[in-house]
Amino acid sequence: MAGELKYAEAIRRALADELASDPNVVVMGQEIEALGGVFTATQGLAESFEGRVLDTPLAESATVGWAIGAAMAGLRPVVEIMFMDFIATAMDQIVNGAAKLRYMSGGQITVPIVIRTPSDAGTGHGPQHSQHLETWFAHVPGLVVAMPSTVPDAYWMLRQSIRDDNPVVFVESKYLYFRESGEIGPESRGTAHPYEARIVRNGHSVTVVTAGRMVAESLAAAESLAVDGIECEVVDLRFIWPYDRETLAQSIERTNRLMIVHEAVQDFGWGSEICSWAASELFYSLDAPIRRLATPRAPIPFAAHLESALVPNRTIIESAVRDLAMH
Amino acid sequence: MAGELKYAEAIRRALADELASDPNVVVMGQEIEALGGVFTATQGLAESFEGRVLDTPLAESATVGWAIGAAMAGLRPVVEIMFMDFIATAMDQIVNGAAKLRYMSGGQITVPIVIRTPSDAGTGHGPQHSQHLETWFAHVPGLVVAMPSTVPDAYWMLRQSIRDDNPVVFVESKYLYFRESGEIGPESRGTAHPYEARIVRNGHSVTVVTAGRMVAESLAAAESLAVDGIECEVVDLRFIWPYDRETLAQSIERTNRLMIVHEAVQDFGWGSEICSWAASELFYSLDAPIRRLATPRAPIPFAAHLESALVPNRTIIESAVRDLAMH
Amino acid sequence: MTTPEETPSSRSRPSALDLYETMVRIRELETRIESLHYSGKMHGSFHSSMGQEGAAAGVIGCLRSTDLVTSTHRGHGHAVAKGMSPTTIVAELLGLQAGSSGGKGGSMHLHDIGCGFLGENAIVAGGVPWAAGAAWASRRLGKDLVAVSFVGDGGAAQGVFAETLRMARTWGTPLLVACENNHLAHSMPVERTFGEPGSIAAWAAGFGIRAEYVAGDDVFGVHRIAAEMIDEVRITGRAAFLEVEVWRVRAHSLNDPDYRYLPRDLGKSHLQTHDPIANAERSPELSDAEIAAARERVTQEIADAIEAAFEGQAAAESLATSGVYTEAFEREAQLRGW
Amino acid sequence: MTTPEETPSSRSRPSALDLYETMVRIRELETRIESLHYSGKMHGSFHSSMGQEGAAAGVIGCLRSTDLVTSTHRGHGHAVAKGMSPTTIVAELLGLQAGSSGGKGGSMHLHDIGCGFLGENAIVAGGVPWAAGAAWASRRLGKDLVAVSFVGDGGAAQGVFAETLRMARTWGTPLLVACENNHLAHSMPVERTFGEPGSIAAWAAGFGIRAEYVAGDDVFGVHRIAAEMIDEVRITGRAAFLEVEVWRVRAHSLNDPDYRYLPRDLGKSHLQTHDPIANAERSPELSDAEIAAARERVTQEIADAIEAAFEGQAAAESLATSGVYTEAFEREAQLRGW
Ligand SMILES: Cc1ncc(C[n+]2csc(CCOP(=O)(O)OP(=O)(O)O)c2C)c(N)n1
Ligand SMILES: Cc1ncc(C[n+]2csc(CCOP(=O)(O)OP(=O)(O)O)c2C)c(N)n1
Ligand SMILES: [Mg+2]
Ligand SMILES: [Mg+2]
Repeated sequence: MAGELKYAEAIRRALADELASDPNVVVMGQEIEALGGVFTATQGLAESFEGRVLDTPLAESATVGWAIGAAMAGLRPVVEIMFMDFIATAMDQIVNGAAKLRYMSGGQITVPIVIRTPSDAGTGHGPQHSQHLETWFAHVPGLVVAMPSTVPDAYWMLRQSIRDDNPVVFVESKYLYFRESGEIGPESRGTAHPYEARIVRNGHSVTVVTAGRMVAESLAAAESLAVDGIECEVVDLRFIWPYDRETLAQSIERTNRLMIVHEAVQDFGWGSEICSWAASELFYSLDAPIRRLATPRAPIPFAAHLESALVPNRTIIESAVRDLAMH
Repeated sequence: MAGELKYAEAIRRALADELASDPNVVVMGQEIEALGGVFTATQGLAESFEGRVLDTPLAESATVGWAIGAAMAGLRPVVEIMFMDFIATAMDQIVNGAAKLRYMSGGQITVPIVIRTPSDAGTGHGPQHSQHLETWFAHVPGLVVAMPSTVPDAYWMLRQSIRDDNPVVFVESKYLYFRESGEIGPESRGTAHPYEARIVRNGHSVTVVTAGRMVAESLAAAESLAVDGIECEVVDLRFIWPYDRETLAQSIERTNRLMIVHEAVQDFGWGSEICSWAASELFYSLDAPIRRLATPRAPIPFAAHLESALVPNRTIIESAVRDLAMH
Repeated sequence: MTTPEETPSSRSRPSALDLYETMVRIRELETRIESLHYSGKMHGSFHSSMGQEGAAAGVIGCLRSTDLVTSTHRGHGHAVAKGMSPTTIVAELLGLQAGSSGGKGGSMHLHDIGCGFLGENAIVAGGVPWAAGAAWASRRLGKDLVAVSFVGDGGAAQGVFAETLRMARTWGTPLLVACENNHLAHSMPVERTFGEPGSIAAWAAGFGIRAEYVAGDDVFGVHRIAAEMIDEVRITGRAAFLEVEVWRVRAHSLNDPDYRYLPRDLGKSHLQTHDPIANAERSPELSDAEIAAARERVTQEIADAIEAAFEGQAAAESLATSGVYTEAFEREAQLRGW
Repeated sequence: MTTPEETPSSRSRPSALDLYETMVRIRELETRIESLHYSGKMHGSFHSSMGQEGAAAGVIGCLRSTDLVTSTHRGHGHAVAKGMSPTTIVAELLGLQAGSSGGKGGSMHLHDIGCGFLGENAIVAGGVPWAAGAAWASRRLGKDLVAVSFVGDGGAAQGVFAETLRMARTWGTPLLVACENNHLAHSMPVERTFGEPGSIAAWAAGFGIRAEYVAGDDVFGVHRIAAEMIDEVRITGRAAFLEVEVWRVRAHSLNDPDYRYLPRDLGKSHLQTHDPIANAERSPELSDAEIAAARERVTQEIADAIEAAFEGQAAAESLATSGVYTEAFEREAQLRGW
């Protein structure tokens, strides 16, 4: 599988390869069949896999419910929710249906569905097209929450999620779709278990835990800091839940300093779970207060300069890490 | 305002008094008019306030949207969502509508609505009738999240919420509706600001931060612990957001130990926000790791004994606080 | 159905007695469950379908055992008609390990995949897209089956319900929606939301699917039209809608003070005029001897079932946190402290 | 409308020229906005209503200034027709402080409470219950107003849309739903979801409200039926539904590669056959002189508006986090570090 792909192409390749290898995989969503996806993630797939990549009406709630039923009957549906913000219209089916059916049925039912949905600010679509809502789902028993940051992860994590018998909310980065590229490479899946975090940069000064497109921002910040001798260890969480405590603990025990960076709103965001876990489990390993860096308590505005003022970026991360390292 | 009321009666009284004092208040929801509310919270109100306490069809999403429109036009609608679990069907209107309209319109629109909804396990209704989902809303910019634990708070906080020009998600305790009673008393509203937390028991050993029906459980645990000389300071948060950092900080600086107790699922629950805030802001005041005690990562089962095995109670709190105090 | 007679290309053909017996089985079971509640032996919510048995027996009576059903919060009758064991149901309502969900689901969460009962749902109308999707998927997987989704008149107001019919029109799916119009969504009269009986079907027809109305106090009538429609759904693979008018005898649930919004004796009077069981007994289709024998059989069967259920053990408390994810996942989670 | 003529008990009565001028104003503004995008002077999403101006002008043309309107993601035309200033709109699209939302909303979030434009909504169909609730509340507050909610054919599939019509039937509200059926929900042909033009209205009639169809390439025809229906809505306080068939000329949005699902020249050919502006110009209602004068007036007006907009300042970055809650609340929040 040679050659560079964009992040969006990696998603498409993963869908294609799962469609090819498992006849029970179907893909459902708006504008995915005739158009090929507003972010091209399904382009060409409807032609290659006839009748298995299907446009739905504007009905997110019924679409997810339909996928749940299809999963009960033996398919492995992948649903695309066009922008993560719209997932609010399907919350009931995801949370009261998909997430709970196994438990409510005493194990009789499994719901192997994947809900793919792009998040991120950065496209000038305004407050209802830019939210990071993964924390909601991480809070819900029964769901797995994936958030890939690279081309190989977009590909391999999506394949893994489609093969997962648990319902997975798969949060893609629309910021990275056409910016991030790379080779898929061989499956670099965790040596220990499928939900491993990955240390993407080694360092001894501060552990920076992040995911999605904030990984690249954090890495860029780390490079600048290295000039001044501050060496960040950057951990790409990959899965918001389950999150890989072993990898985190090992890193934090080495650096004794923890910074969490995400694009979701900081208040009650997933960083607070990581922070709380570390604060109670690694209390004696910490030399400084844990810091969170995330989007402040506001919707994402339309104007580009206002948006940039809210969402974390390499410069802000750099200065926050510098403060923490000096602490 | 003499005489003891039940918690459910306090809610009803607050609605009645707001309906009486402000002709723009209307109450909308299922089974609230002809039946008077499945938990009696609106009993008799339709008769006393003709045409202002209104049954809706089974359409939570349109109901909330309708209330938003009514608020834009000058009313102060109070919506009842019968069980908090059902709020999942109205997430879009709450999150993409009510919460964002002020921001999206550049301040032209305010949405003074209250969404009242009962939470808690304990009634044997099973996994889709028992969830605590307040953390979702605390994560959303634009919303206020209230969660009263006593009769006076049920009354005064609801009145305050109806007068609040921000949209408020008002989480009631169905466990307490007919168990908790007390006098409404005079408005004991915060001396500093309307969203104050309240220290409901003084102590020097451990600060226990909690809300809703877990306040009573925590107080009961505190009484047992006092026998052994462990004195808990119990803080009733009252508002999940905004949460009162001053009161919390003062308490934690006195006790140097923090335990957070809630019924919502622990993972990514609101306790993690409180914990994170304290871990970073009060790092040097803490003598022991912060502990969270909450419901483990599972839906609420139907069977009473299974349910009791999941949801925190006085016994479990007691032993967890004991551990922490000894730490 | 006791032993549905099936041929590959046709529906099962229950006898009049089969239909009758199913109704009696539902009535007997729910009546006994009610008593268990009153005597304090059961807890939690309970929504009786008394008076509505004609819909469950009539519609499900024309299904094959491989066909699928989704249900509502008021679904014991649907479960029983689809072949779910009363013992398993009662055990579930008692919160026992032998219950269909090991006590985790309770009255509004009966599921029995083995007999094609995909389950109840305590979210009104939430199960409708499940049935649509399951039927659609099964068709793709080469199975000749249909699904029936029950929903109430109240549920027909829910957004997901309209969305599902829209999607069914767009995609096609061998689904029959059986809408039990019992005149009330809890306390909301259907006249306020839809209008006279039949108006739900009239509205559903606007989705471009076949939609019919039938009176549910005549199980044979229900069965006739349902059988015809299900045959058509099976052959065409297209969705259809059947409004079954039924009469709610009990309060909405055991907790419901229905005297606040209904005349006190309305339920009783419904039993006088619209009881599908009494009506069947008055019909020429059944002899007195058959009726008596069936009643005796069923009474004994349910008594035995309840006795058997009471012999079960409570689920271990440790199970409360398990069964949320797949087993392999939970082993890993335990190991790694997730 | 330039200066709507109003009497307390009747609707405004725009002249044919008024209606025409509104359409031209919309066309001119959107065409200029498009160019600003192409020349890199604007960013973000943009959904042109080119070809659909007959619906906006015809329907909103019969409203009073105090009447209310909610709109969709494709709402510039509705905003302009309701009287929103093009300068404010362009400033908003440029992300400037003088924009209607100070740059926080952008193209899919135009609001102008002052002229009764409650706003667009980027959640398809999400604004329909707002209009219903606002109209209902206003009626209770003694105001004689009506609300119009625009929605697309795609939006009519959304659950909240059906829920709102159900609730409108149950509660009553002086609402006209104006459904712009432009044959497509992005790439999904309306034939797959509803059927032939008129079928959305047929379905809506099933809610027990008056529902009509009209061709939207004739602004005078739209205006005639809309005026009649809005009068009726105002008098009865009951909801109604108007399906306006229109023809989408541009791609769904500026980002949309519509050649993947449509013939390349379809948009252009729609302009040939179904352009409401060209049709109005061909009608006997307008003289060539009137047309020329109006075109000149509007071209200048929009040019001036855009120039004025470009003079504005960017909103201060510090404003990004403010305006989420009320001012008093935010002062407290700042003080207390919430
Ligand atoms: C989404 C949702 N909203 C509200 C409820 C509460 N509720 C349960 S049953 C019911 C009435 C349902 O009426 P209908 O669909 O006619 O069924 P019936 O009870 O008459 O059988 C209501 C409001 C719920 N379970 N789910
Ligand atoms: C709830 C929701 N789902 C999906 C979208 C993405 N989306 C925006 S416009 C559109 C098509 C809408 O079609 P229609 O209602 O006919 O309006 P039109 O674009 O044709 O004017 C879609 C799918 C959205 N904005 N909101
Ligand atoms: Mg009913
Ligand atoms: Mg359209």
